[in-house]
Amino acid sequence: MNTAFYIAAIVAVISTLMVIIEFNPVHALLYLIVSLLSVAVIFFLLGAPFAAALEVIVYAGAIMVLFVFVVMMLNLGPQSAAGERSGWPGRLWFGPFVLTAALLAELVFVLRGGGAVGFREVGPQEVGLALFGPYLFGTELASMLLLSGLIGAYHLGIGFKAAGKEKDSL
Amino acid sequence: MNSQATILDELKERFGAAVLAEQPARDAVPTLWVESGEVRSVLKYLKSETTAPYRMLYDLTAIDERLRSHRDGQPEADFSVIYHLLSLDRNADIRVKTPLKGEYPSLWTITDLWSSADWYEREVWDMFGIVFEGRTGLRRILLPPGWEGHPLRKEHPARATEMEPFSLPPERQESAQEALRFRPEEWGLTGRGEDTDLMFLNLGPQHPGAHGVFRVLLQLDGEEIVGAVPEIGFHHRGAEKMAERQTWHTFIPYTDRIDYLGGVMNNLPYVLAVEKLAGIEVPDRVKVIRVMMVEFFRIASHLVWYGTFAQDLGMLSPVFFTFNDRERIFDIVKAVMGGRMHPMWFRIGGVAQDLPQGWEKMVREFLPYMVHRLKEYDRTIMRNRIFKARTMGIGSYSLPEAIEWGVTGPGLRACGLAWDLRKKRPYSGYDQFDFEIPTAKSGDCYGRSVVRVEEMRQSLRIIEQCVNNMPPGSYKALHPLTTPPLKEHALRDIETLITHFLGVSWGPVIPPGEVCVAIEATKGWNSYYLVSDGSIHSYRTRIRTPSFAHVQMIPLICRGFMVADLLAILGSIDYVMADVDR
Amino acid sequence: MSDIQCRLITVFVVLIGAMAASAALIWLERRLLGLWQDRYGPNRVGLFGLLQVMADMIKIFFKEDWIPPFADRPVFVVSPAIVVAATLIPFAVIPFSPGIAIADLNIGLLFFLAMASLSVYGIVLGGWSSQSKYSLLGSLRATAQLLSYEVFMGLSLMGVVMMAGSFSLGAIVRAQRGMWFCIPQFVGFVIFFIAGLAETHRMPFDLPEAESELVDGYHTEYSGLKFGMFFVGEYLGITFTSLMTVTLFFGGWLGPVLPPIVWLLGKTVVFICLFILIRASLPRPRYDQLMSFAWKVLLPLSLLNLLVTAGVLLTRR
Amino acid sequence: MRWRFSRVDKPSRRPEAVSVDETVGSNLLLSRLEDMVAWGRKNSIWPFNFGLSCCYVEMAGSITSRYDIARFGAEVIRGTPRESDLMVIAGTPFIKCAPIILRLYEQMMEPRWVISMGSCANSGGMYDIYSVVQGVDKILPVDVYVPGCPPSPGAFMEGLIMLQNAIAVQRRPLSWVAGRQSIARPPLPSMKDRKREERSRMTVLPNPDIVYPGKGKSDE
Repeated sequence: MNTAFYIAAIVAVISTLMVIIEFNPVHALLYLIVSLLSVAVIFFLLGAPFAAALEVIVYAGAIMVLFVFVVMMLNLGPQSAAGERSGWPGRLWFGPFVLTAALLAELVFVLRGGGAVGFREVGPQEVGLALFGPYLFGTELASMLLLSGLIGAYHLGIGFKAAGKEKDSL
Repeated sequence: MNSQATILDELKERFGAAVLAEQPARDAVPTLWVESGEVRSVLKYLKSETTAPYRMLYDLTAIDERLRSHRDGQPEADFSVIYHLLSLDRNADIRVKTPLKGEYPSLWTITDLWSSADWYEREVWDMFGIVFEGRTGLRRILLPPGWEGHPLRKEHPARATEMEPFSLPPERQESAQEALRFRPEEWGLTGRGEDTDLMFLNLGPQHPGAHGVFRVLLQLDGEEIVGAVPEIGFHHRGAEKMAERQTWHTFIPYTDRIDYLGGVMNNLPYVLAVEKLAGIEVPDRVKVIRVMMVEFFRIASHLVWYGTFAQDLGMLSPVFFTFNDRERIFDIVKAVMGGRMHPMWFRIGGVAQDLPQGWEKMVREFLPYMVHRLKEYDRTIMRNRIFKARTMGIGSYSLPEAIEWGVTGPGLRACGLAWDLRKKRPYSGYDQFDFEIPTAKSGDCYGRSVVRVEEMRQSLRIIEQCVNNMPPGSYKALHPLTTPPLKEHALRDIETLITHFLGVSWGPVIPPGEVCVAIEATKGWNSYYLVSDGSIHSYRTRIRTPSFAHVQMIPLICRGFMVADLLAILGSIDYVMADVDR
Repeated sequence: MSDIQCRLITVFVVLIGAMAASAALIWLERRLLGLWQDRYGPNRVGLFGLLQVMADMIKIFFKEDWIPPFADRPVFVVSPAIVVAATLIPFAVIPFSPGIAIADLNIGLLFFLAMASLSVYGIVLGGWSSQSKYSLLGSLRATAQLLSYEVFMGLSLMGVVMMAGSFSLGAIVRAQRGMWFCIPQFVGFVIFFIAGLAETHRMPFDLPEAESELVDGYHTEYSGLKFGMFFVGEYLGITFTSLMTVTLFFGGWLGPVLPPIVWLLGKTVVFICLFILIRASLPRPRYDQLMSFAWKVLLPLSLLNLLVTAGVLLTRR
Repeated sequence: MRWRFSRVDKPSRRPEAVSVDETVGSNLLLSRLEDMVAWGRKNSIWPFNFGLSCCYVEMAGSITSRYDIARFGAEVIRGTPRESDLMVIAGTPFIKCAPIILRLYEQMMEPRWVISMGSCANSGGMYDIYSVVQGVDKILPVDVYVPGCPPSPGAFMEGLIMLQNAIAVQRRPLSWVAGRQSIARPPLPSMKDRKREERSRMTVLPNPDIVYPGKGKSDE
């Protein structure tokens, strides 16, 4: 199981790296998807199959498809890749580099300590119980947020449609 | 007749000296020569000022008059441009001609009067080199860009074998492909909308849904159509030029191939026109045989439309069923006429041969079968909810729009006007038949479908009456110009033998004159405008086809719909590219 | 060791079986379409035309395989593989009969949904990388269609999950011993089947490749074996969706007398035929009609189904 | 954008014929494989959904129930040239359309075949007119010519079967490394010669004035 974990981890790290350095936006997105999938595998190995499945369904399967969709719509061709390639302001690298280095250090520390990484399988039922038990307040807050998002999206859609209608009538 | 006399008087009174002459035509359509400077105002008067105005620009064409003999009292001209207007209120036509002088004469445009004049003017320029001033986009329509010469001018070669042999070396292929590239700015289109980027989509010339070689360039916002530019001419077979070199008789096979789904339906207006020129009156039996075969082809053509339209909307199976039924019609067609799609069976003054023994049984077996099948199609296609959702309210136009754009046939009747040439101007004995004119109110894809489906039923009714009341008699008229003449007379005396020999080998000599005969063809009104100067060829043949006008209307009716709707609209128009480009 | 061998054999059998089934399905479809369209369909090559698919496969395999110079090469190549992989992998969680499954995961259903949501990439990327407008339009349609119908596919299954109390497909089948879920979960079944049609983008929901509109949609630029993979992927999808329908709503392998595997496959064939019949008979809705049907009809319906199911289950308890 | 849709070996549009006997039996295993590939190609000719005019309607007729070319495995009509094997020039090749026809032919992938259906495509037929190419073989190689104006669906089917038989004996290179690199095509027979005897025996022709019972059902 350890080998599987490390393979997944290496894939995740490399693909994430590729997300950052790939010029073509669609290729970068593809690497991001691979990275998400390998993280899902890690979840699975760590005994959270539910989280793994949700990761694939929600992130890789839905959100990233939308990302690809948008990039496709924007029609970012070779020009944008060339644009990426031409301008490489070195300063921009510094901040993210420091932050990720700190994260890496933390990760190494946690792994060395072998701390809180549990190997007990957490099933859907337990997730459900946790969500609607001790974390009920948080869940409800999140759902309120989603509801407001839904209403907002609905509102935007209506506005767009009405504007379209007006244009037709003119 | 009375109203025709009054409109001529009215025009003469109003425009005085601008009216140059009045020309008697064989088809009794009032024909007026008007000075080229005044044509516009005359047309404007006819369109909007007179009582019961002539709202439809039925046809616009030209004649190269330079080699014509027998011009009998017509004003001097090198070219003449002919405007054929139609008033549905009066049920009357008027033909306005204008004489033009010079090698490449010019004339003021009428696109501001009729939007539908656009393509007709382009065609006249393409074919004759007559320039229309005061308009934009006067470019080749039927011939490829870069073509040299104007084919319908008398000096242009007719045969491909008279021209340089065609070859397609890579550099010519490259330049031809480059010429096909769509440049939106030439058409006044841009790639930017109000707040969106627009996309151009090239649909055709080869596209599974385009029903032939036809190209529509779409300006899309997402999948919504913002603008469309149809491009035709990929199917131009020069039928009108062909008529000038074939004899009157040997042109009949070419008419079959105009609306290639219509078969002998295309022969009918041509032979009717020639018969009118020649003064032939055909026996009743000929009329009824013609009506019967023509109605069979109307059903066959509508069946092809039915199946392919359903297929355009994603239904896989109906096309197999309707083609099956079409094969059954072809069984009858084969038994009677010997051919399938292009029987070329009508003759000047009759038909090629009498009906075979046993034809009645075949027809009588077919009729109830087809009625049953049509009911089945109603259930599977017309009443299908998805089918309705895809066609109702899609691609609709109003009655005034239809008249403005020269829409005829089922497309016109789908707007609620029961205007059918078979009823309004009966030809070939249609007044003797009992049938109804189906109409629809909506003017959308569904309305056009309803009309066509109901027309098939009416056609079956007509065929039934033909079987029940087939008159006895000869299948050819007893007239010296009937081609080929009846054989038994040829063997009787030397005079008839010589006439027969000349009629068969040389072709009949049709007396000079002009005539235009329109019929209610499968897709709309198909008319042949023939100019004879008393020889074995026609001097000028103008084929007015319904699809040309219908296809021109596409940009108007597809705006605001989606790409999928465009295919429904194209299917519901039921055009045939050969009928557009001729 | 023997356990692993056993597993490997199962994997092999399922893999070959799925491929063979989809090949047979191509033949079945053409013959059935022929039957419904008053004609024969392929009947010359081999007995009853059974070798027709072989001929097609050989032809496709040896057809020139070409990548257009304007295409995005790596993505263009990988897309057909994604399609086939994403439709083949979920076969792993299907219980073919008691004890026979490659992996009876306790989140089997979620795994299926995850794989279904990944299969959209093959189509989307294939269309995008072709750099053709028709392909692009096809993949735009595919994205919206598959994404929307995934939502209902998931929601329509939640009733089943509630009734079975498990995401494991084996457990779901076993929970149907008393009554097949197609009766209490009839609404769920209908929604799932419609969503399944849309997910496999079969006629009448074949908008991503609607021939009369978009030529061949997302695979317009593909030829040879790569096109063959799309082609096979579609039939794999049908096989899988039918298998899934049977497993979730029609008691999977359950049935008297005959061995369980026969029951499963027999029921599956019925649904495959239903797929083909629907293809032969219905017209294609327009893109926006399809979407509004999804969000305005199927979404409320599946939520209502969920609510009612939950209510009934709670009162029973 | 100056790319073109053609292979590097474009001159091989019509490569020189190599005798079939010469190549058959050169290597048993290879020839067995070649047999199998030829068999597959023969039985899986997917036509391109391409039509120019009248003939296309008859070609479509050959797909429908009474004729049904699906029986020979030729039913999968593809809308894109890339996935199809056979281009039927069904109709009149126009000068305005010729570059498009050639482009579509170039977009088809090897192995590809062309049937010229109808008189117009064969030779210009009755349209010796300024806008028509006098025979589509002026611009691309044709494998089978089907005469008629338009040919009946039955005639088209006969042409298709002739093409199938020709494909069954054609030998093409399996890959760019293995085996020989040229295409061996047998010469196609002239049906005029082959059917002459049968036709000249036909002395009693059916009377056109009588409808024969059962005639017209499938009398192609």
